[in-house]
Amino acid sequence: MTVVAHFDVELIRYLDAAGHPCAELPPLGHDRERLTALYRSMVLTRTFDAKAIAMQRTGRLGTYASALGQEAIGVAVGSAMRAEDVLLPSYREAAAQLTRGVKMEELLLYWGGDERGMNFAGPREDFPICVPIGTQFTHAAGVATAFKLRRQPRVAVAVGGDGATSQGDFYGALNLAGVWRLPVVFVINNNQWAISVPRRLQTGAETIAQKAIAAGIRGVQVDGNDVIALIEVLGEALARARRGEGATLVEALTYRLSDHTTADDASRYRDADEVEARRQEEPVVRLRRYLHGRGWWSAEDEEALKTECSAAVEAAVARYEALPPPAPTDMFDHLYATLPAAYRAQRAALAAGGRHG
Amino acid sequence: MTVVAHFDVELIRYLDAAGHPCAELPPLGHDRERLTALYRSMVLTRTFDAKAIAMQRTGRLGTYASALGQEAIGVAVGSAMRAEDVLLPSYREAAAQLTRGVKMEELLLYWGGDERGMNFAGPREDFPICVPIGTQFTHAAGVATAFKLRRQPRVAVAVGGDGATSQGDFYGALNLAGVWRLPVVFVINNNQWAISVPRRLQTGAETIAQKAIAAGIRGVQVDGNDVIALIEVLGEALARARRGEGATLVEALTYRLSDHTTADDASRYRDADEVEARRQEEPVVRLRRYLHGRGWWSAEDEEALKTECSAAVEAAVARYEALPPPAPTDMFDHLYATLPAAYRAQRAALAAGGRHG
Amino acid sequence: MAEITLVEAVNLALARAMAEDENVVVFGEDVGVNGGVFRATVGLQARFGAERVLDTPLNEAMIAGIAIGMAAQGLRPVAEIQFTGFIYPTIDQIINHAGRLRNRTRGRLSCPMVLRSPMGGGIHAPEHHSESPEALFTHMPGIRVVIPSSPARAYGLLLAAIRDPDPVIFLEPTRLYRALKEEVEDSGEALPLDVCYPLREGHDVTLVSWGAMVRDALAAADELAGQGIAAEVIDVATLKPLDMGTILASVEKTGRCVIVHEAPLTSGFGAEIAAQLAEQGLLFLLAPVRRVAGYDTVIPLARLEHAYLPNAARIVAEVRSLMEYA
Amino acid sequence: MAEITLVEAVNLALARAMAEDENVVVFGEDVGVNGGVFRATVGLQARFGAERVLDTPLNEAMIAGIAIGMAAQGLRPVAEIQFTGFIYPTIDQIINHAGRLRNRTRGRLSCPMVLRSPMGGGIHAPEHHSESPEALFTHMPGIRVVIPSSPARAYGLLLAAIRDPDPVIFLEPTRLYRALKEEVEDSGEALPLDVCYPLREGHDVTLVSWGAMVRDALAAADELAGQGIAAEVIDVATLKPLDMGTILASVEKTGRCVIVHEAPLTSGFGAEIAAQLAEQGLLFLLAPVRRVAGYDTVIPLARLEHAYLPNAARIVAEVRSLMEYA
Ligand SMILES: Cc1ncc(C[n+]2csc(CCOP(=O)(O)OP(=O)(O)O)c2C)c(N)n1
Ligand SMILES: Cc1ncc(C[n+]2csc(CCOP(=O)(O)OP(=O)(O)O)c2C)c(N)n1
Ligand SMILES: [Mg+2]
Ligand SMILES: [Mg+2]
Repeated sequence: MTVVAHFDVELIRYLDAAGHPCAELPPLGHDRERLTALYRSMVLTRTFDAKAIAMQRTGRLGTYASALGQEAIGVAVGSAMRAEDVLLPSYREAAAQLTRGVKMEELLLYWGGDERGMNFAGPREDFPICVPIGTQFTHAAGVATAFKLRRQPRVAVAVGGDGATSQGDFYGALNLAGVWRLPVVFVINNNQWAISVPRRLQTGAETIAQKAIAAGIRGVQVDGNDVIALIEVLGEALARARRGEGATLVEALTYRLSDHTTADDASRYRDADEVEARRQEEPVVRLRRYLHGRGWWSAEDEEALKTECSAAVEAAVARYEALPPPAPTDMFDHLYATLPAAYRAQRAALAAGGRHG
Repeated sequence: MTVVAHFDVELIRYLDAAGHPCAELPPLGHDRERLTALYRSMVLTRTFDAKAIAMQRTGRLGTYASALGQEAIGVAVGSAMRAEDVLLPSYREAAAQLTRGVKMEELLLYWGGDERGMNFAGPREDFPICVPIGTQFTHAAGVATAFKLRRQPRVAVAVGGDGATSQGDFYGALNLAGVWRLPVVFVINNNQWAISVPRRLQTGAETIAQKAIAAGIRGVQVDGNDVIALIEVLGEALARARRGEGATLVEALTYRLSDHTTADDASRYRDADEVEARRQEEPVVRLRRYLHGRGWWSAEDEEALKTECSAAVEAAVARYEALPPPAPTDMFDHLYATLPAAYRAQRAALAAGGRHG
Repeated sequence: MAEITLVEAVNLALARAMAEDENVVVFGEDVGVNGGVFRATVGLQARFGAERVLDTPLNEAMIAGIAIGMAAQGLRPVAEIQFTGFIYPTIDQIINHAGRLRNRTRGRLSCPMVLRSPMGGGIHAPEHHSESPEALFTHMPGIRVVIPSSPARAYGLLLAAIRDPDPVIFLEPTRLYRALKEEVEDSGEALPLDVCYPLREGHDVTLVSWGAMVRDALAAADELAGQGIAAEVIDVATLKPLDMGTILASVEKTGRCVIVHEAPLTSGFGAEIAAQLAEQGLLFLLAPVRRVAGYDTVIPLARLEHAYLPNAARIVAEVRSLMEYA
Repeated sequence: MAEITLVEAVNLALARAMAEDENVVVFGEDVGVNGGVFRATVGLQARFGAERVLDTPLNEAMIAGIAIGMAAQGLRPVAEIQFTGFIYPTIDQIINHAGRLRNRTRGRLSCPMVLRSPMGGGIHAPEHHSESPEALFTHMPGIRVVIPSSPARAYGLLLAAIRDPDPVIFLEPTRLYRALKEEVEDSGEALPLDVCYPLREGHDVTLVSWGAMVRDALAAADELAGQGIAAEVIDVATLKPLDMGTILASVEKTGRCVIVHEAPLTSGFGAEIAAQLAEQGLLFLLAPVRRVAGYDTVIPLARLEHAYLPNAARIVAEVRSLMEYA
């Protein structure tokens, strides 16, 4: 009996739940400007999120998937990436999209049931929100293949949930990334739930990070409520990918404090106690405590930021609601580069109000 | 930085390529009767295999996938399983099927292009040969789920190739087996090639056994040309599964000495030198050397066995060729339990020689 | 006898089947404690236990694959795919295995499984949640395709599907889940799986439909009646195998046929029905066969889906144009 | 100008496209050193390098998925699925992503990919190697479906598919790979992607077909000519979008139509053509529209596949029965 291979899985964390350093901080931990900027992004996301839910409740938006408690992940992803990288997000990564430069009104448009929302002004090469779970990982591998063939120092970053790691596409993408040494980072927002299915019913693996081992790529676990740890881990993963050193799977440990979406009622399947306990670990308060402890953030700063974020969100809502409705014929006008003759009569019938050609 | 999980992958081997013990032998290593029986099965498979190829060359059989050099795996699988277990084989596991009791003429029938071949007289609950690569692993997980729900002490055993481990279905099945603790054993015949794609282009993982880690199940590497090691490893995996201790992934290291199938010409993509080198490690000669070294096997035994195997194979071929041809209407008669009315006219037209109803 | 909705009828049939036959096992994503995102499996886990009502990991291809393994062992797996937009990864397992396990073993093994999935648009759902892929399945040999359009048919057809010895794709129109109530007796009586269900008699035109569109066809028939046009309405319900006899008999009487479905026009299942009419109905057709269908594009998100979905007005307009042939 | 086979024409078009446009990248299982199991990609890796001709791991869903990512970045991926029996796992990616990436981003991203795959029966291949799933793809919005039936059309249509800005499913009839040779000039000229190809003129009946069956249709036409029946033969070639105009014009002339395909009858693509005839051809059809198709069962293994596959005799018999209508 010979041991032919050996693996460790590491967890990275700098701030504990109370916002106290629990390991020697990297330079970012001492960078007031960057940390307050990250904090601002997290609060903006949370404000946007709350507004979106409120709008759904009053019929001004469709089903919406909240990122409550998971804002650090998206903000870190968006901040660690370069503009020329490509993001392939799931439906729960408003934080990442907003940080990358997608406008709030564009996201509202999408969740309001309008395809134009995914035609965002920037970042133009980012993928639209991915709903069929797990497929985005293969697209990311494809995008990364293009980068590699063209020798571009760019990285594809796909984000998905703990549930998404059960899909064959997740594994297929990781495996290809390993064998082709692709410049891609797979980020798992492990919020412990896939709708009503808890993490322990999703996989028998102790960690999701260890799934990297199956593909021969790096896998690392990070406290997903610790934005410092996230930026460090993602920064390293991106740098490695950019240097041609291959892919990384990043498991970010967090918790879904909200219902799955506005269409869900999580009280049916999980304990309020569990949620309360996990609320103590959430990322926004954690970072605020740290900033406060460093003397970098005051109650007035907080008040001002809240006002600012609300104003920004309200302005975006106004722009969203002012947009003229889509034309029915839009459903034909971007189907092909040029609508084939075979479908023109249908388009005409639609334009005329209904009859097929 | 904390290490949160740790894994080793082990390789099991008892006999080296020359047939010399390289570790302390288990009781099986001293069991003349069982070892000679295993040897006989391996030689029978090889004889069958050579005949099948010859028949294909002369148009008496369709495309055939040879197991040359990999006979130990199938024979070990077939021998380690109990009659009441269920085998889910790929197309390269004639050894396992024959050892389980499928008749040679039934396999010939299948490869001769006749569905009746998979209606073998026994083992009745085994799955037919699986061609769509990787799907058999999910079926095995389903069979194992049935065993578990019914509290039956039975095990499902799926066999696939190194290429099959790249499929999403492979991973999906392993992951479910982990989380549901299913009585299933996944056996990978790692013969280093998937048609023309070498193992190193199939995955970046150092071993295939380590893919088990992604699913939280046991993974072990075994010398697939060492039938003693195989029986030990498979026996333990089966016993654990039967005791409710969950699934195992067994990576059996071997080498495809033949072309991929009779439709392939491996000289296009791999070196004759590589093949020659690996031929020195093949399982039949290895076991014969060991048996010979123990004084359990003579040149006369060998001669007698060869004659016996040839006779058995020729008799099977005769039975195969004597079988009346299938009726065209067979293609309708097992499609549904009862052919729905909607298709009866088609069946009638077919019976009458062609026109649709 | 209670008035229940279609989704309640599904739940009732599942409970009935599970109580009757311990081989019936229900599984899928969120079907357990949560009772399914549409509540179709609510209460089943509490009643029948977590061994018979199982939450699976998130992997549709795997769900279909294990159903096949379970069915081959004689269980009666009833798997749920959360939305038909996510049913596509199961197609490989359905076409390559479920539909041919019996045939390729010449009857040695079989595959009595049911794959249930909510289908169709009209509920302002997110992207990929409004698909109507039934036509794809009707092309696959060895399976059945069933779509109920009322609580009673949901109950009776689902029981039949579960008891059927072969694989059944059972698609449930989400738009009808709670749109209407009907008295459904929990009698344990299955409906036949290979007949169409005529819902309304008429002699001027035959409206053939299934799923959520049946309601629009009935509404159109009402409106047409007001205009002196008597429309016969047929709910196909069991698309594969197709009971063409009932449709032909009706069109022989009316001489006109409009087929209504939500899926895109091209190669929708309406094409098969129209093709059979072109083959067998030519002598009695008074007018062209028309299909009122979804357009040949992706079903739009919420704000435009109403413009995509066929409706009573489009059906009425089509029928009126057909009445000009005589 | 050399006489080449269909598979050689595929190879020629691939080489041409790769030489012309460095964005063209070929990948799949065994397409590299081995040159593909049918030799369609032979020599490409040696000529264009292992970065542009890539052997992938064995995972069809992944192959389709990465093609989408590559295409979104402006590459022109040409992915091979080794046999259409293994194309089913790609359906999710094709229908949920490839066919709608442009639409769902309102033109911001697009998906100029080609998915090539050998299709059809008749070569005594192993199980799952003889499938004809084209109809499934014709139901999916936003894509094109192309099936060549001669070396020249394989060359011209494949070039067109690779240059097309949208996703194309390109299915190559294995039975024709080496069955006939034709002069094909490596001119770099693409054929149009949205027209049918009339191959033979006639005024008594229109035979509409695609893929390997075109040869049988032509053989049937020969035989019918001997019996004084002039059959027009149309190779549909580009199934989606369909050039119905050419078919209608022909049937308007002949009054009779037989559609021939290898895939199972029910919901095969013949249904769509027949349905359009039932809608638009009623006034000039002299006889029922007939489909000569594969039976509604699994295509059998080698020993019975000849009994399953349509052939010239079946076509001739069908036409003769139609000639009784006038
Ligand atoms: C392929 C597919 N199957 C099912 C669904 C329905 N669905 C939407 S979200 C979800 C759970 C996802 O869980 P996870 O991956 O952990 O992400 P989270 O929502 O927790 O962020 C499911 C099953 C889907 N969108 N796609
Ligand atoms: C899903 C699927 N894709 C492709 C093929 C075609 N094919 C047949 S065997 C093979 C290689 C398989 O390699 P491996 O899994 O290592 O098994 P081996 O043949 O070496 O035993 C391929 C690609 C197939 N049968 N199924
Ligand atoms: Mg989650
Ligand atoms: Mg192999």
